[in-house]
Amino acid sequence: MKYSKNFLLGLYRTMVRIRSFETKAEELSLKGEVLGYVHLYIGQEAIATGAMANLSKEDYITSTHRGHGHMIAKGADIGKMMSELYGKVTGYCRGKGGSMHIADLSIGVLGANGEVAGGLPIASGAGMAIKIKKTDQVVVAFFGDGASNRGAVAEAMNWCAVFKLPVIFIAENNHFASTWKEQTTTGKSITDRATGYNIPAVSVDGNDVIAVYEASMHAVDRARRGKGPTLIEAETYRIKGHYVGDKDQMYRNKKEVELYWQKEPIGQFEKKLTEMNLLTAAEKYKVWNDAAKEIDKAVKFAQQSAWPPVESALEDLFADATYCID
Amino acid sequence: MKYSKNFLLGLYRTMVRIRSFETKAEELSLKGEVLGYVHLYIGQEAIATGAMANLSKEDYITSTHRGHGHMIAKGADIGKMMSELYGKVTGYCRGKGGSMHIADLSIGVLGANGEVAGGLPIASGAGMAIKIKKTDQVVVAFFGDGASNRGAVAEAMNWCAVFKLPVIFIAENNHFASTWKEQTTTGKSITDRATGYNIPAVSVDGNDVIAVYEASMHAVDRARRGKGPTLIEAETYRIKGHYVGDKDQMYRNKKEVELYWQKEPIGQFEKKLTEMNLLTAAEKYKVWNDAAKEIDKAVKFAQQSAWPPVESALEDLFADATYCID
Amino acid sequence: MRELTFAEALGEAMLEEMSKDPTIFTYGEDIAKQGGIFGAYKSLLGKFPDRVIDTPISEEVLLGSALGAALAGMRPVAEFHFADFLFTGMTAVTNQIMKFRYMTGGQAKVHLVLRGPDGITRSGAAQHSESIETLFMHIPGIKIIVPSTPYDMKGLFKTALKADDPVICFEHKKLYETKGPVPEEEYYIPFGVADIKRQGTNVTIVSTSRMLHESLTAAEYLQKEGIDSEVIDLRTLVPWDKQTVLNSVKKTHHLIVAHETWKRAGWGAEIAATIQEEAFSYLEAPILRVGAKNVHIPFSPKLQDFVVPDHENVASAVRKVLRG
Amino acid sequence: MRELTFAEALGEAMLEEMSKDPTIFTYGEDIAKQGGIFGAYKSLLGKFPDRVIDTPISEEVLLGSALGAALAGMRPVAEFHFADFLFTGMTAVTNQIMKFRYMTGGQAKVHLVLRGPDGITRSGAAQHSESIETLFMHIPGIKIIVPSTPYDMKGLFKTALKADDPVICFEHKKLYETKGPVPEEEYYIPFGVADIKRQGTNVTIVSTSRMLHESLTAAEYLQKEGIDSEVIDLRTLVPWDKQTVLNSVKKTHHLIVAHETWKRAGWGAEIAATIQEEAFSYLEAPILRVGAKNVHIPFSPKLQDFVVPDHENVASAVRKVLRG
Ligand SMILES: Cc1ncc(C[n+]2csc(CCOP(=O)(O)OP(=O)(O)O)c2C)c(N)n1
Ligand SMILES: Cc1ncc(C[n+]2csc(CCOP(=O)(O)OP(=O)(O)O)c2C)c(N)n1
Ligand SMILES: [Mg+2]
Ligand SMILES: [Mg+2]
Repeated sequence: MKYSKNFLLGLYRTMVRIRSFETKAEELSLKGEVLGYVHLYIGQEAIATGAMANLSKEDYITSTHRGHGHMIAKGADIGKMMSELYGKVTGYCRGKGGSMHIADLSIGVLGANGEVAGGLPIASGAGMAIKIKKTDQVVVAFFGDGASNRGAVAEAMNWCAVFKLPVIFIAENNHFASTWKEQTTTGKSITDRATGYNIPAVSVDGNDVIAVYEASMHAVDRARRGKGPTLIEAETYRIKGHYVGDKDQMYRNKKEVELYWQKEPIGQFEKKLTEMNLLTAAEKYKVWNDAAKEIDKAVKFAQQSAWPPVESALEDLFADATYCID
Repeated sequence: MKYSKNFLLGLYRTMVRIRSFETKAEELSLKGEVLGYVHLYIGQEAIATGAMANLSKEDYITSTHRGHGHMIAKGADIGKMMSELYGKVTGYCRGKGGSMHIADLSIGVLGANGEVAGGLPIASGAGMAIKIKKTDQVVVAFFGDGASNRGAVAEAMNWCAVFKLPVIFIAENNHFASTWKEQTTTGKSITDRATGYNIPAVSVDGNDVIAVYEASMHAVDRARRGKGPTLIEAETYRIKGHYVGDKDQMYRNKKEVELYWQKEPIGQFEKKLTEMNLLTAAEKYKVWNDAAKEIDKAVKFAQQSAWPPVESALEDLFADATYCID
Repeated sequence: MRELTFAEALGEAMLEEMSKDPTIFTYGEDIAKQGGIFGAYKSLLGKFPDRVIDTPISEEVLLGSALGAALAGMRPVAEFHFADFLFTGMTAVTNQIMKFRYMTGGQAKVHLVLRGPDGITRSGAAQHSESIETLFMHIPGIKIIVPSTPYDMKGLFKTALKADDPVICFEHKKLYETKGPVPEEEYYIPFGVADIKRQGTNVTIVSTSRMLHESLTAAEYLQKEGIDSEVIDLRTLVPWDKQTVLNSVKKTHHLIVAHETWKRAGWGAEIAATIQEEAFSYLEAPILRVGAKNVHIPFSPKLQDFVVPDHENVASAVRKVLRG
Repeated sequence: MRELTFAEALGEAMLEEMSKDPTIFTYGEDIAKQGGIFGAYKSLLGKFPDRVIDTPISEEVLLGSALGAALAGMRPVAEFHFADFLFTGMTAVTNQIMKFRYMTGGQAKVHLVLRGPDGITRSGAAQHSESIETLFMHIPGIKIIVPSTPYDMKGLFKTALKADDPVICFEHKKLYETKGPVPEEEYYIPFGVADIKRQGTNVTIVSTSRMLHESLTAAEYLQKEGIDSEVIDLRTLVPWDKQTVLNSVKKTHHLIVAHETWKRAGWGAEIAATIQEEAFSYLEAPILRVGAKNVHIPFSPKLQDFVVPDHENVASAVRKVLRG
């Protein structure tokens, strides 16, 4: 493979950190320590990781309701993330946002979003800003297969194509929109949607971090050169419930889920790295162990952090809130 | 040609009636007798006429802000239309709607619409009703090239495809969205938008009434057989201003407009009918003269009608308005 | 009397009316396969496969199609999933559904129902916790039901399913699991008729939905302090039962309006402005309103509790209005 | 002093601030090539080609992109074309723009302006005539300016272009062509400071936008009847200048609130509810509200006149409140 061991292990480490964070978040959500609705990124780690490997802190992304993976891959602080999931004052949003509204503006994450497809208009606007400022930044807008049926997605694709904005649309096709498998999405592939807007589109194996990395690389490069948007469909499968607490899953077959556990991205990548003699058992252990330690630290940080003071509920609506709150 | 003289003259008559109505509406709007914003259908007559020739009173259509032609082609009463444009009590909407909200539920016109693309969700719902009731009705949803960039259009196409609803989408591509020529619409043709939803699509010369008729015939037939939606793009040109009063039209070249006057649908169809010996000068005169008389009668009806009584302003919001209005 | 949950009461209303009327159908995101995210449609699982429909995430068509279906003779019941997501299809409601009959001079009956959850949960945060019923009271063209008990839920909803006008029903998330008596016999509750859920003489508390229960709790506490509260459940906001409120205020001379939605320009302001206008000389103290503070619903529980009112806020308002 | 039209005043504000601040850009449907449908951008024709942008008809992205552009360091000014079409992109405003800063714990400054026409024209009918400012007063997260004169338009808008928070500006269609004095010297008008447009002692009339002028006309008529009205222009609704209204009511003991939007649950209710709460003992009569009747704006002129208030409705309300 043409990539350095360092680079590949970096991707691996990111995926493991996401998985470890999510596994812990699930456990803590079931315990009731992590609050609110939590949508896990487990099984989709290759997408955020592969895409973000092409971005710098100056580039923007818009995330989704399933956004922990995007945050971590973009370089977020895991302690502040966990603390936010706890609703603590040291969290990214000072306890006001929680999982679905987590953001880190300092690294270009323009927010998770509780509204399906809600990030795409925002991404389009960031793209407009970049074009006017004439910088070489790009924006990556993540959305799901279910989201692809919202009008906002179509509007955003046309808009970014019209203005040739540096926006990369990444459709994470995990084949479910909550309880629905595919039946609500027409078209043979989400890439077909791009045809109507004259946007180049490509479908990749979303469980293959290198495939995602390379597809994104081309799209990002194109965007930086002022050539406009690209749509990438990353094919994956939602191996967990829609959210923590989605237990019965009457809407799908348990067998199917087991099957897809065989194809999950981290196991696949580990296999590949091992075959290439790039990952020893000791290294593997260390990566998982480091991640576990980092997560434990984050959990402790969250647990030991204070609740936000009640009066802080009246802060942060406006930069200047004079006479606006009462 | 495989069509009877009777049928062809019927199409011709409808187009002439639309043209005559619109020419008069323009004159009266400039005079200030016809009120509000008026968007003329002049130059697009072939589309409504060709499409509607496949429909019966039981079929539904949703119209646009440029809806007079749709109404007339569907069989509306020209007197009630004109009276509505005057804001009189004998108008279709008792003077409450005007040009942009004209409707005739008794012949299946589910309303013009002041909101661009506003009719498409409504058409989708009529399609759902038909599917559940298992009748063989169809719905035709008209929209413009500008409208095609609204999310509602994408949502409706996917929705109707998912449920295989008997809805025919007719995009009237007159190449303008108010002051904008094309630049805000990507894709090589609006038909490309259908690809993403696995909907068959066809582009036709929207100034050729027979072409529109035939394309719609196939789409309507397909819909009646439960095969789902079709998208038809009817290519035309807006030879009049966006609305009556759009005088300067700084956004376009006068030459271009003159050019397109050569291609307007009625002249073309007259030429064809004359060449086929289906239209004598006398017949032609009679068609235009009949239309003029009908319109004159309509104008007189409108002029002589009463204003709606002011208290009627508080009627028609609800079927049962008990305690709801005050 | 047997007890049902609020969710069951809604399900039963749907089941009864759908069995009688083949033109009723219902659709939305995640309703058919799992009976709705809050279980409101459990009773419909496996029944009426043609008339209980899962849809794409396309709220503008979801909401707007209800109008088209109504015009084509059906009685659609569209679920909006979360009140917050009414906004993703809002134009279909405010520009189409609510205007259609009026704009067309009364040509059609727009019999359709929009329904779904609103209000807080534990840490739903800003995009999954809103109560926005006031918007639909301000803009004309839809009737609003905001039930507080299983009994009202069923009776009002059955009326909605027979109504010839658009109706929007807001079901508070925290109420779905609450239980209450629901008779076996069929019944309908008319719109615009408030229910006096507690009789009292010192102060009138007007409320709906979750805050109705908080108001009743407040009334219990206040009783111990010697304050006798009359608690009125409006049950519908368009139309709202002005007469019952006026009668009560003429008796108690004091009024509190309590709702979960934002206090500022919330529907409590309409009640207050109307009652001060029509019962000015009966009022012995200003009308006070209890509502959410003017920020969004925060994630962290204590912040949420601070922003959104509960029985303590109602009780303090009552004390303030009575004791100055 | 020189006179400008309302539209020119807006154009001048844009021109001045865009010349100074390269991060301001403006976009919307049909603005660049023709200077806006109501001519508000005529002054920008041919200037700033990169920063005055015509867009597709895609209101959700139009509005939502303002948030993204602000987060990326620009100061976008998005035109919504007609207030009615805020609804086609409403979720971008209520669920995104208005919540973003709060949800993220104050991480960003959301400096953006949404602006465009609202209110009636002659026969605009139901989908082109709405005034919906109340919605943005109810839901937290955006500041609202509703100017009534060219002077206020310019001064408030310049403040909006420098503000670090989202601002929405409603420009009444009937005001664009009206003229008024605008000084050559640069000035800014702060938010939350009402302007007493007419001093008086018998009654306070609170209004904004077109209805401010109707209120002034009413005041002239009333003066002839011996009634001396104080007319207060709030100018901004979030924040609104409660203190000025309170001071006036403590002097006049009578209050009318007049707006074009629907009376029911309109912002007049908020003013009325607040003032009766805070100045209860000063009021000698109920507060009356003047607003549109609870139907949509009809097409036919006499119907429109009947539904939407004018100076006569204001004058009758004043007479009623003073004479019972
Ligand atoms: C506008 C809107 N509609 C509905 C919902 C409720 N909802 C949350 S996630 C979801 C499914 C989303 O599916 P997809 O986009 O494929 O993302 P995934 O959950 O598979 O990651 C739905 C319907 C929402 N949050 N926002
Ligand atoms: C949702 C919405 N946005 C904007 C407008 C203002 N508007 C009216 S017509 C029009 C252009 C429509 O273009 P197109 O769909 O191509 O129809 P055409 O006028 O060419 O028939 C615009 C922007 C509107 N009526 N509705
Ligand atoms: Mg999915
Ligand atoms: Mg067009």
